[in-house]
Amino acid sequence: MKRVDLILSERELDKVIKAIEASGAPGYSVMKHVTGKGPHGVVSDAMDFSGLGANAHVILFCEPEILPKLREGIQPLLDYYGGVAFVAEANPL
Amino acid sequence: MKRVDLILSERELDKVIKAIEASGAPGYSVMKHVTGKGPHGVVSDAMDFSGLGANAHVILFCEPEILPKLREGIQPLLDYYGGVAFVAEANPL
Amino acid sequence: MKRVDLILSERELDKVIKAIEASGAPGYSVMKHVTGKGPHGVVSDAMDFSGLGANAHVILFCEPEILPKLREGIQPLLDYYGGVAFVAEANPL
Amino acid sequence: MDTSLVLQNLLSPPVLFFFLGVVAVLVGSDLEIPAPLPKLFSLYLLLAIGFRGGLELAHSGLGGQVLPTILAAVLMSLVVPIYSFFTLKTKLDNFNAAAIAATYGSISAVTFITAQSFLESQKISFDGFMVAALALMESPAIIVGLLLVKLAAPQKRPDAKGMRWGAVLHEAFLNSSVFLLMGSLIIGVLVASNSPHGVEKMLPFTDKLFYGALSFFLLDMGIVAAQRLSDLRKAGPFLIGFAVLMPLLNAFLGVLIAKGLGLDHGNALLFVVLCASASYIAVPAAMRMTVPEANPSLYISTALGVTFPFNIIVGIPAYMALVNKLIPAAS
Amino acid sequence: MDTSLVLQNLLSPPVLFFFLGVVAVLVGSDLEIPAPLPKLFSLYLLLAIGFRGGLELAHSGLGGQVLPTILAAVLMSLVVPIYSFFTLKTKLDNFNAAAIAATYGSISAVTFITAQSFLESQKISFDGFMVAALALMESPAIIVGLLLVKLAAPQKRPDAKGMRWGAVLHEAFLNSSVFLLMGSLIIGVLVASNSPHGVEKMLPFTDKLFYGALSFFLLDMGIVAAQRLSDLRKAGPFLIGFAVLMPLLNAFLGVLIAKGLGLDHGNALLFVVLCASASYIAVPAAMRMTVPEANPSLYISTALGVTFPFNIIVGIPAYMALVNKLIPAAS
Amino acid sequence: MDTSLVLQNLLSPPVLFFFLGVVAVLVGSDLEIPAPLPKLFSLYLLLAIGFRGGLELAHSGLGGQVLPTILAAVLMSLVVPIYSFFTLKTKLDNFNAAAIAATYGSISAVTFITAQSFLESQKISFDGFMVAALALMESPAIIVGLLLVKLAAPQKRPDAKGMRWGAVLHEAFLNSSVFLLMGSLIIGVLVASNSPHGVEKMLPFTDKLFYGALSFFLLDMGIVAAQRLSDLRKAGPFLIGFAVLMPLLNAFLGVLIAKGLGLDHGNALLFVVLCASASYIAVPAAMRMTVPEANPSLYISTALGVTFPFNIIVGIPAYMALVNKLIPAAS
Ligand SMILES: Nc1ncnc2c1ncn2[C@@H]1O[C@H](COP(=O)(O)O)[C@@H](O)[C@H]1O
Ligand SMILES: Nc1ncnc2c1ncn2[C@@H]1O[C@H](COP(=O)(O)O)[C@@H](O)[C@H]1O
Ligand SMILES: Nc1ncnc2c1ncn2[C@@H]1O[C@H](COP(=O)(O)O)[C@@H](O)[C@H]1O
Ligand code: NA
Ligand code: NA
Ligand code: NA
Repeated sequence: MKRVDLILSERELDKVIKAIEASGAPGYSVMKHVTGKGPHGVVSDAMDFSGLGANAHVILFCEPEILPKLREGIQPLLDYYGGVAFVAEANPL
Repeated sequence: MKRVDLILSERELDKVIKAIEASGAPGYSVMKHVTGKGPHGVVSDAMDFSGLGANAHVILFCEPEILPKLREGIQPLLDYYGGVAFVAEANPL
Repeated sequence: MKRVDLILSERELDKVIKAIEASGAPGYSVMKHVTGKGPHGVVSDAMDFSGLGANAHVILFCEPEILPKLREGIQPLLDYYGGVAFVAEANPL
Repeated sequence: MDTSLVLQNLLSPPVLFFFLGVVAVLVGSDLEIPAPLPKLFSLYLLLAIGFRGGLELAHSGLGGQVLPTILAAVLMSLVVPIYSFFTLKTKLDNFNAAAIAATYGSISAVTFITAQSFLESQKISFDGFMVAALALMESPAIIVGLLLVKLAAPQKRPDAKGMRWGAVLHEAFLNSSVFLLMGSLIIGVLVASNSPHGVEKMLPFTDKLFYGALSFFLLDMGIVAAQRLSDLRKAGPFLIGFAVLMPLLNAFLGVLIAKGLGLDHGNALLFVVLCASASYIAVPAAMRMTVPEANPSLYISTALGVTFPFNIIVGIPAYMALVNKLIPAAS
Repeated sequence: MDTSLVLQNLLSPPVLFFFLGVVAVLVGSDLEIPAPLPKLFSLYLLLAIGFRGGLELAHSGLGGQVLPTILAAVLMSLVVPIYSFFTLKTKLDNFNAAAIAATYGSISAVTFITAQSFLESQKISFDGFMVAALALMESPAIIVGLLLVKLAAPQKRPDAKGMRWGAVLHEAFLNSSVFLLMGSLIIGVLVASNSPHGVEKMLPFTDKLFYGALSFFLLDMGIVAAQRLSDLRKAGPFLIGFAVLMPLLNAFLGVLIAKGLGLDHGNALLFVVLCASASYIAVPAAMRMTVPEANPSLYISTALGVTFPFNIIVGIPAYMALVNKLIPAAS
Repeated sequence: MDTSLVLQNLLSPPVLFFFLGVVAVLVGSDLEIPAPLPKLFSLYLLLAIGFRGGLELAHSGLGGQVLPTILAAVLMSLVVPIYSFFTLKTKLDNFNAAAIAATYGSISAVTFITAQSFLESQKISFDGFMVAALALMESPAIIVGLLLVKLAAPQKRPDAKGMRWGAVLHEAFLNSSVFLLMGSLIIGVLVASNSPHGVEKMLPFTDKLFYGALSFFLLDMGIVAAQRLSDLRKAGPFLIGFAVLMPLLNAFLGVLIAKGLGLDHGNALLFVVLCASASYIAVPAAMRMTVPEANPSLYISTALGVTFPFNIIVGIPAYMALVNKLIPAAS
């Protein structure tokens, strides 16, 4: 099976989750309050009080067949808004 | 070496950690407040105030020999209570 | 491409991030409030009120060429202060 | 039903902030009170209500109506889950039926507090020992719920021998909200007579802030309750009906018992609210630990998404009207 | 400029705690107020200021200067972003220009509150309806900002048809801080006349704690503002100049309008502060959602890193001096 | 020892809530106050105690006993770590010995506050300048601890040249709790004379809430201290003995010094508590940063798991009795 890691702004989280659900993935997990740095600069959580939010880390395990659908839904979001998406191998314990 | 990712309800975290320690794994790391979706439905942290808890993400790096013992301790918990467990390759930096 | 996972005390986070930036990695992500257990014992967040801090989990995706530089900056920190660093394969979605 | 009572209740700050939270979700505002801030208010409210109840209990003692009332309350928390369970079993499996039944046997501290504020605004007095009844109704309901699971459902859990009694009693008496409420009550009792200086210095924290903190917490409750509304569709008309009718039935029984006990109007309303309310803090947390087979979205949605708003908004004034009607005013 | 006013402002607890936060960053202390604690204070301040404003609005009604003042405030929140935008466009792209412009059309509730505290310390009275003006200045500025983006920048977003009006109005009127402020204001109005008991019980929470909570929050604001200082180098002298001169211009216009409206000194100062302050809560959150192309470090650093400290430290007493000079004292 | 003093202390709300937290852990309740809520209370207590101390310091000035007392306190914070270090070295390595020694040279603000509450309940007066002594005892102890590490342990850290002085002084004077306490103290001093209005508006926050917030925080301290009990087995009888006997020795020296300084009963008790208490906030955080070789579970468990409960429960009344015995009452 495949493991997909997405790291992106909390701002786009709802859209990304919709794309994940549309892809037919059997599940996903989300961690918020992730800080970091990427091509768009540093993301901290110092402005959390204002609702500005930080990044989210989404993990999902799925069959390889799901990937094309997932890519199709998510790639345009990452291209436009920023964030990273990587795939790796993973097998059930 | 191997990398194991476990995602499960915070409710079973103590039991899972006991199983990890029994397996002889050299260490583990835990992130709480994970939300997500799986076969048992959506898990949010809106009821956090009541002590209901969300999911936890456990990462552990270990030698392949540990895996069978780990599987034996953890699989029954996941089968009964829900949650996912995946293994991947990983090498020391 | 490569995926690097670092888990270490929040105490050394600034130093590790400096080493990451010096390595030329294109970005990184940080999750704080990670608890766990390793050769140096159990790390909890019960003393959070005192500023004692817990662990941090750093993820970074980079080209394999970055790894030697990264290792050079980070390995001495891990050797002295504790913490783990693992590399795995990962490909853009 | 006295519409002026309803209106006065509706226009009190706590209820209006509850509405504000509901509206936030309905119109799609991103207003949220992120974890663990609601926990701060929930811990505070339990601590404060326990402490204040303890102070008053120390003054009233255990004589007069106190013990009979507490006993009657505990009895209701034992009996309500049983008839609730058999009602629910007609449509649900044993696990879900037992978990929801336990929820209705237990109480909602926030509903109780809101009823106290309502009484205060009506200048109707009530007694501190009702908090002791509140504190003592959580555990029995949890125990009956788990007993029902044990009796009705064959266990095949990885923990081998199924639920052990130790774990059940542990969840029932030591889960964090029961423990904090009881502990604060006992501290209140101890302090009342031995540390007048301590009492005086606690009051700005436990009394003055209380109403505002309740309003703030109800803002969050409004948000959380409204988020549950979508679950209700899954729950279906049977459960929604149950979540409105069961409190009404329990309230009616509650008024009769209160009358039998000779409670005056204030205490009678509180007693009724204890009977009519359902737990969405202690019991769900306990059920999630001990009956993982039950679906939390069912027992939380009924208690928090239907019964709680119903009680807060129309229940309290309606029960007051019922009390006024059935119990002659003390003179 | 009256240096004693500046000094009195500087030596008030809220401003001193703001400095303490700034100093913490400058000397490299690890003092921090971890998320989500600052959110607790921010929610509290919005709820309390809205509620108190509502109470006073209920008493003053909408007659006299109330409606004209509110209208003038809304007008300023529409006009300021427009001339700000064209000023900013000389050096910045459309996205960043529009986002910063919206920021300056809107207001900073904390600056407003600090000005209120300043007035209280000077024993100068002011009216509750100014909070209504505060609440109503956020949304128009957001709308103008998004309109400017829509007009000036070709859209090519993955959401296909670019920004839809629904989303824009949604962000403008329903973003959490606008919603909480307006909601609490309305609750204040409703409660003022219908629930005197509720008002009285809310006051220890919304009034007594207010000043201390403001000081605590300003400690965090000092930390966050000072952390922004390094971004300022990237922002460059143009933006830093803008962040000081634009508030001065807006303040000057504000005094003239206040004079035209016949406001007395207290309300005039508050009106000026509304004009001169820039939003670093509601607008940045809205811009981040709807104009992701703009760089948050630019619009946050100008509003929070320059304009906010400037207003808090020297702006408020300076505007007071200006008001004293240009508006004859009511007698 | 006067058992009525012990009992009165035991039955005060803060100490009872501390017990409640301990009991929660012992009986296995899942009661917890999740991060970062305890941090809110810890920040609040430091801010409030500093601010209040500053107000009083402004009134008392630096004349009379003030400077000698502060000097004596600083001296104790320099000397205690030295003899503690040599005691500890008999069983521990240099790193752990130095870290624990620094802990005992420094102070516990919560123990100090609890002692103040105890004095208030006994209607014994004390002076605000003792807070200045409190604030000034943290840094010297940290410096001595790091000096001891530097002298006694060869450095071979990745940071090349080992500890640099800049980093040591930084940790000693700018770590968040020292910084917040000192900063609030200075703000209190500045505000006392210049902003009477500001003082008055701060008091409901810094004074009225204080006792309740202390009780809430002690509930968490009880939980955290009790969680440390299992570490004690690893620490062994030597360290447990140290954690009880060293405070007693320091308290005894403290009474003698207080007598020499001519302090009256209230200030003498506070002075003794400063000597006898050990830091589990500032020093552990500093040691963790600068002496990562030391095992935090050792220095936290001794200070927080043994010495703190010992002081809170029996230490304070015992020291009071000692003060009463050795220092003649002012008349
Ligand atoms: N190479 C990377 N490795 C790990 N995380 C990354 C990387 N690049 C970007 N990120 C994360 O993705 C977030 C958004 O990236 P961006 O908007 O593209 O700068 C960053 O704030 C990081 O948290
Ligand atoms: N395919 C998946 N990928 C990532 N996380 C998952 C997946 N399936 C389940 N999870 C996580 O595991 C939790 C428990 O799953 P379950 O109880 O089996 O529904 C979910 O709430 C998710 O957080
Ligand atoms: N084998 C492991 N797998 C996962 N996490 C680990 C492992 N070993 C150590 N860690 C994490 O790294 C932290 C620091 O490790 P250490 O200081 O070496 O004991 C621990 O508290 C764990 O969170
Ligand atoms: Na009930
Ligand atoms: Na403005
Ligand atoms: Na000491």
